[in-house]
Amino acid sequence: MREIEYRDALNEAFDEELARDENVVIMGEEVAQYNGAYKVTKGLWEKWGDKRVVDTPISEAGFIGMGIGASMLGIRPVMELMFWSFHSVAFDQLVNNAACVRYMSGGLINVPIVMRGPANGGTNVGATHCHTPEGLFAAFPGLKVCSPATPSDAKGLMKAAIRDNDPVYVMENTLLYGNRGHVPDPSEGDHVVPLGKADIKREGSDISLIAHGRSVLHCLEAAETLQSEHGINAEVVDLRSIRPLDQDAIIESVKKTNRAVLVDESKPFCGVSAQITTLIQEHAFDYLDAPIKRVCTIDAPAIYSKHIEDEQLPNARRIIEKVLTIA
Amino acid sequence: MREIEYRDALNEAFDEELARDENVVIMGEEVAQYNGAYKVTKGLWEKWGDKRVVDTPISEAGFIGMGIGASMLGIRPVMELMFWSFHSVAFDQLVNNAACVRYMSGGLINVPIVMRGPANGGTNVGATHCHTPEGLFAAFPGLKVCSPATPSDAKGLMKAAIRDNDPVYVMENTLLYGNRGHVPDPSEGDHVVPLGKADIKREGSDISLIAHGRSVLHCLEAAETLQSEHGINAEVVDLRSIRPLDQDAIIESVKKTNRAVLVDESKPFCGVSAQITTLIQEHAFDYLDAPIKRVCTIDAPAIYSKHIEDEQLPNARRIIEKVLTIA
Amino acid sequence: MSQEKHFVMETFNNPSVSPLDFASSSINRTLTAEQKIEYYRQMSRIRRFEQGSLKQYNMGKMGGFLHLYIGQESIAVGCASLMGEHDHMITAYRCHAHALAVGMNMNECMAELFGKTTGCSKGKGGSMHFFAPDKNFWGGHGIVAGQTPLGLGLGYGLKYNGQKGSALCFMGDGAVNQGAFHESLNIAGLFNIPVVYIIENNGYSMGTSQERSSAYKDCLAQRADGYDIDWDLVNGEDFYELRAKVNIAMERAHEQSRPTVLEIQTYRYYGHSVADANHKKYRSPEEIEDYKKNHDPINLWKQRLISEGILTEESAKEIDRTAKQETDAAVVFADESPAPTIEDVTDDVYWESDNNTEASKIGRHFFND
Amino acid sequence: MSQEKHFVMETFNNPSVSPLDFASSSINRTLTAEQKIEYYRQMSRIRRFEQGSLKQYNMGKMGGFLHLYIGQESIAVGCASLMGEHDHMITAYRCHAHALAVGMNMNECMAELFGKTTGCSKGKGGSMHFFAPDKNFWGGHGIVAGQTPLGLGLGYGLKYNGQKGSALCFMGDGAVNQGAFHESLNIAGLFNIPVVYIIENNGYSMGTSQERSSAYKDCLAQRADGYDIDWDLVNGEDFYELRAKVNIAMERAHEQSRPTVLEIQTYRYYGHSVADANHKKYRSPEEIEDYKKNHDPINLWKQRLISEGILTEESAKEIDRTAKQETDAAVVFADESPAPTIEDVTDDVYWESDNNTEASKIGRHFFND
Ligand SMILES: Cc1ncc(C[n+]2csc(CCOP(=O)(O)OP(=O)(O)O)c2C)c(N)n1
Ligand SMILES: Cc1ncc(C[n+]2csc(CCOP(=O)(O)OP(=O)(O)O)c2C)c(N)n1
Ligand SMILES: [Mg+2]
Ligand SMILES: [Mg+2]
Repeated sequence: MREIEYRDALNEAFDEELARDENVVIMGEEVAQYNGAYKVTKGLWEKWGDKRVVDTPISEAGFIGMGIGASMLGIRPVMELMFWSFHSVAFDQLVNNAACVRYMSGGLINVPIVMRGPANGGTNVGATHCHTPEGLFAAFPGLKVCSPATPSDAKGLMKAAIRDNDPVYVMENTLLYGNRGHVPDPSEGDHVVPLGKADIKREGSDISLIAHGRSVLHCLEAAETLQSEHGINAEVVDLRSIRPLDQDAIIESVKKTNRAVLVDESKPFCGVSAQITTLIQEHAFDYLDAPIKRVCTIDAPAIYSKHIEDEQLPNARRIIEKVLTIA
Repeated sequence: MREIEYRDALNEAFDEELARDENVVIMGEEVAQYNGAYKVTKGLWEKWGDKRVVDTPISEAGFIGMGIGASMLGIRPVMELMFWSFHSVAFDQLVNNAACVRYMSGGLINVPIVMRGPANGGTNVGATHCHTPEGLFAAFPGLKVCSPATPSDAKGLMKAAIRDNDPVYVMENTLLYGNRGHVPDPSEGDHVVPLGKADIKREGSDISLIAHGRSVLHCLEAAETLQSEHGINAEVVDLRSIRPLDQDAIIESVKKTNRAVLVDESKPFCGVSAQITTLIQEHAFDYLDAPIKRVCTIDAPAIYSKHIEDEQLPNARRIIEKVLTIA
Repeated sequence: MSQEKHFVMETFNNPSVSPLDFASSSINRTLTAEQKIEYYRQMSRIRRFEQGSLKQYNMGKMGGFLHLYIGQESIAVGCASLMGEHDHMITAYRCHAHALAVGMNMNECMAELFGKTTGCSKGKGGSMHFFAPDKNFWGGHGIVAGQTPLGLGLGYGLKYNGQKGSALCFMGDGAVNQGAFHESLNIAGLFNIPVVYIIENNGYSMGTSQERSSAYKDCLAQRADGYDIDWDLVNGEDFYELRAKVNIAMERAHEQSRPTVLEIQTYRYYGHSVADANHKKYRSPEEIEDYKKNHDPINLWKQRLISEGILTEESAKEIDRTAKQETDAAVVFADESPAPTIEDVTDDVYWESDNNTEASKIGRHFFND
Repeated sequence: MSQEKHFVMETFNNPSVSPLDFASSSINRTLTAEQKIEYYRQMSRIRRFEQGSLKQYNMGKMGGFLHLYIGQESIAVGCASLMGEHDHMITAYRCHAHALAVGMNMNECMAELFGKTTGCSKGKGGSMHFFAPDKNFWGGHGIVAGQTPLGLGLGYGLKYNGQKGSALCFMGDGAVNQGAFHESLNIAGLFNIPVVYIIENNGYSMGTSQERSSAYKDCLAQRADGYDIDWDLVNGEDFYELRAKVNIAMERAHEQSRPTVLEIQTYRYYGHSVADANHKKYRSPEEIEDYKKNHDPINLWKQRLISEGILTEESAKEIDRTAKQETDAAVVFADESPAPTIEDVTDDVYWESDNNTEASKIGRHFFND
């Protein structure tokens, strides 16, 4: 069993897709000569050269719009936002041009582009650098959004995203880049994880913990403690993909456990977890033995202080406390 | 009883606040000499002159950021986005600088600014011009959002927004501008509607229809039909303000009616109605006799065709159909 | 925007070229009479189409906005006349003329305005969003300057594919003050992108004159200097000049893969959109009349062709009559076409869904309930 | 960024001013020895503070980023030295120097880096977000160029209030390619806003050299021409030149309410942030050494003061020693200060809530559950 870092799993996905399809271009600030601010694109420029791996100025609206325009001609740009937080300066390109051109052209144009980068708190970089916009973008029909929690999912979802013919926004996580995990060896075949398929990361019978991204790891940690200290057998559902969404897997899990805690690094108001709550209460109303509860980032801009930021975010302790209120 | 148009009610609010506080400045594209694209600022430039009513270039990030900077020095800018949809080119200023400066400065700075303009579909202007970002902005702690449905609320909420010492984003509606309604005469005193207070626009006992903005009017229309044709007595809760939110009023209504349909011009994924659903199921779980249902804009970018756009949006017929599935 | 200023700027920027040279510039010298007449026909068709649209708009046949191009026709037609296999076009919401100039037919355009399924965008885009990728026309975009990075991307794609082409990206004089344009200019200059930014300067952005919306030295295009990009100022009334100067820019794109910024001086006769009823308040009726009478690009081209002896008033009228008939037929076509149904609303959102691929079957894509 | 280029650009842009004149320019001529020594002290304090921060960062005392200003100290100090009652300052994330230069004390700054409640932002902002509105210092901003419209707004506010002031808005050489800056320039020029944009050109934006990130003719500030805004190029090593040229810009703001763009040539010795371990890959160690040895602004100022006979190596060392002691004391202060609690997280979000006003009591403001 080969174990590699999340970062390297992504890198492998890029490398393989660069080899597979000459239309694939990696683009963003510092992705080429600098190897990426987080070294996710390490070695690619050296291997693939100026044409396939491109450094851009600090002009997110300009270069992302450029990628969208190029994608209309069949290029398949994989655009890095050094932080997903910098979406704010490119928002128009992200939610209008990428999301709506197909629709407004009555289907004449498609935009096979990937936007990617880390979207997470927890690194003490303050309010402007900690946005987690999964729900924000999934709200726009025309876009797809996914958020891998493990190296294997990171590689597999990224490859699916690059091959998808619609715009896919992949939310990575700086705190996961160094995590190691099993990723099938390329010799075992093409490792693609389809968008829209959740993964039960832990089977359980008493309560469903539903999450995506790094929160999945917090759920797994909480589940162990819940089992060992409270005799509660929690199921952990990793959404992986936010849109398309594996609603069936969510509903099935809740119908089995009759209880759900949603864990979501978004702020609570209109977060992804609000949407999932809405779906569950609508589609499994009669199966719920208690209200659905949520563990979100505490409702304030991200605090800088390293002494307290981890408490503002979802964590195993907060999940356990929440579970105990309904289980 | 004085009846005036929603547009004129807003105009009156600006005029009165310009008179009350010399720090108030109206700013935006075409707001001065042109009287506003929708004539909401009609006559103000003529009356108050260049200093108080200011035309800007088509540079939303630039002029909105400028307003935020000026507000830090105590100016109270009231910024028009000709359409709220144009938030996309000023998003960074709207969600980082306006929302986070107070926090990041540990409370040293405040940003007493109002952003306003129409946010609605229904005028056949296509996908990029029909965004309804109430939930999008309410998701950011540090911001306040309201959305008046009537002339009286338009005036009263606007005045509250201008006096508030935090950034308040007021979502108006081009389709309401011409609506007439009672607005207290200025001689009767200062007409201010506080942020955070919902209004029961129709009392009822069988089901709660919860909405904001133009959807409130659809609810009222639907309620009449529900009463006359189906004997269902619907209560209509007008949220008016999205953040702060009158959660008490919502929960109280649902505890009374035991059923709720949420009507929301947002797209369904992560819309305001998803957040309200989440709150209701959490805080009135034992009172619900049926799943909470929603009527949202059909999940696609806004269609242009005038033959069909009204059907993509919430309307009385769609509300009635939805109510009948659970009542 | 007086003639004097036109002249001053031309000589300022192009000291070597006398205004009289353009007819004999290589790109114009070789034109056949048929071609010249064809350009006249295109301009007439565009004007007739838009006059017809206006009438239908006022009859309540369409929703939303209608931004008329009337007065600016020479630009779209002149530019389209230079396009080859690898030259692409993209513009803002004032896009009917560009659409017709690249060869879209009146039926699909009128039907789009009517919001019908036979429209070029199936009634989903409307007036601001005409598209014809098969004719290298990429819209039709409603957010001011939002198309400028897309135009850059078209140029990027051409370069990536090793095609000798250019992306003509149009915008208004008000649009130059959007950040996305500036970012695009820097990248265009830095990456050597074969894009031609064409500022159609009609003097106003809605009710705001150029002087009230922009800070500049001599003209707007001059901002290109800051990015070391070539630029020029073009008199949009002079069809030969327009073709000559746009051609220089396109050749720069083709041969050197370098960008250009062109500012073409023009004028719109109607309001910003049909909703702009007050357009005679922010500019004088005399100003408008002067343009119509003395600077109309279609009329000037007609006079030119008459003076060259290849067109008569009569044949011009005939062309115009035919264009009107074509418009009338398009109205009938649009009127008789079916409207979209509620089922159509959720089509054309995802390529994968539209093509019913494997990817489209996994997970929920739409969230109605 | 060679000396030659410095020289060329100065004479290019300022043909009348000889480089030797700056010491005797009015704003410098009148300086007392005490003032000159004070500027030296400020620069030393800043450098010591940052060296101390780096050490603490490496000991794990703070989180997030740490962007050091070391090598650029003359700019913040020179600019702050010119500020009067109505002059304001705002900058990007590389903000420690500006904070100290306007008079913030080391304790509140160090405590902020440590994420403590005694920090200038109560531990909520961190390294990128120092603020002191009482000292006309408005941050500390993390989104590249996001502060440029805010700086414009400060100028707008001054003008609105009828105050003879200026807003000094700092940014990096990479930041000039953000759309918000361009929009701000246009508005500054159009509205006659008393803002001074100061590009601290240290040659690199992270690992990207100016040549790889920007298209330009002679220099970045020259882009101001496109907006008819005055600009100048400044040698950041020469403290007298810096003060003289910034002063001209501030007077232009004060007297004519007109904006200026200044590009100040400088250099950073450390990586982009402490996380940038590879900064010797994108620039040669020799380049860095040359700057440290031959172009260090603190050292050059010291030599200047020594040659003027108002400072000795010894007194300079004493100043430096005191600055180091001050830094050490700040570290102790920060270390001993309390960390925020979970209750603090939701303070400082809304003014109304913090002040417990009527408005704050109506409706729900926070949504934890
Ligand atoms: C970002 C954005 N802001 C504002 C608008 C509203 N708007 C549409 S067109 C227009 C004026 C544009 O003028 P100009 O660029 O000169 O083009 P013209 O209409 O003259 O062709 C404005 C303000 C918009 N569509 N997008
Ligand atoms: C909009 C945005 N994009 C990217 C970043 C990440 N980033 C932070 S600083 C920086 C480099 C800026 O360089 P420059 O403007 O030259 O300033 P310097 O760091 O040299 O002072 C980058 C890319 C950001 N903070 N904001
Ligand atoms: Mg115009
Ligand atoms: Mg730099």
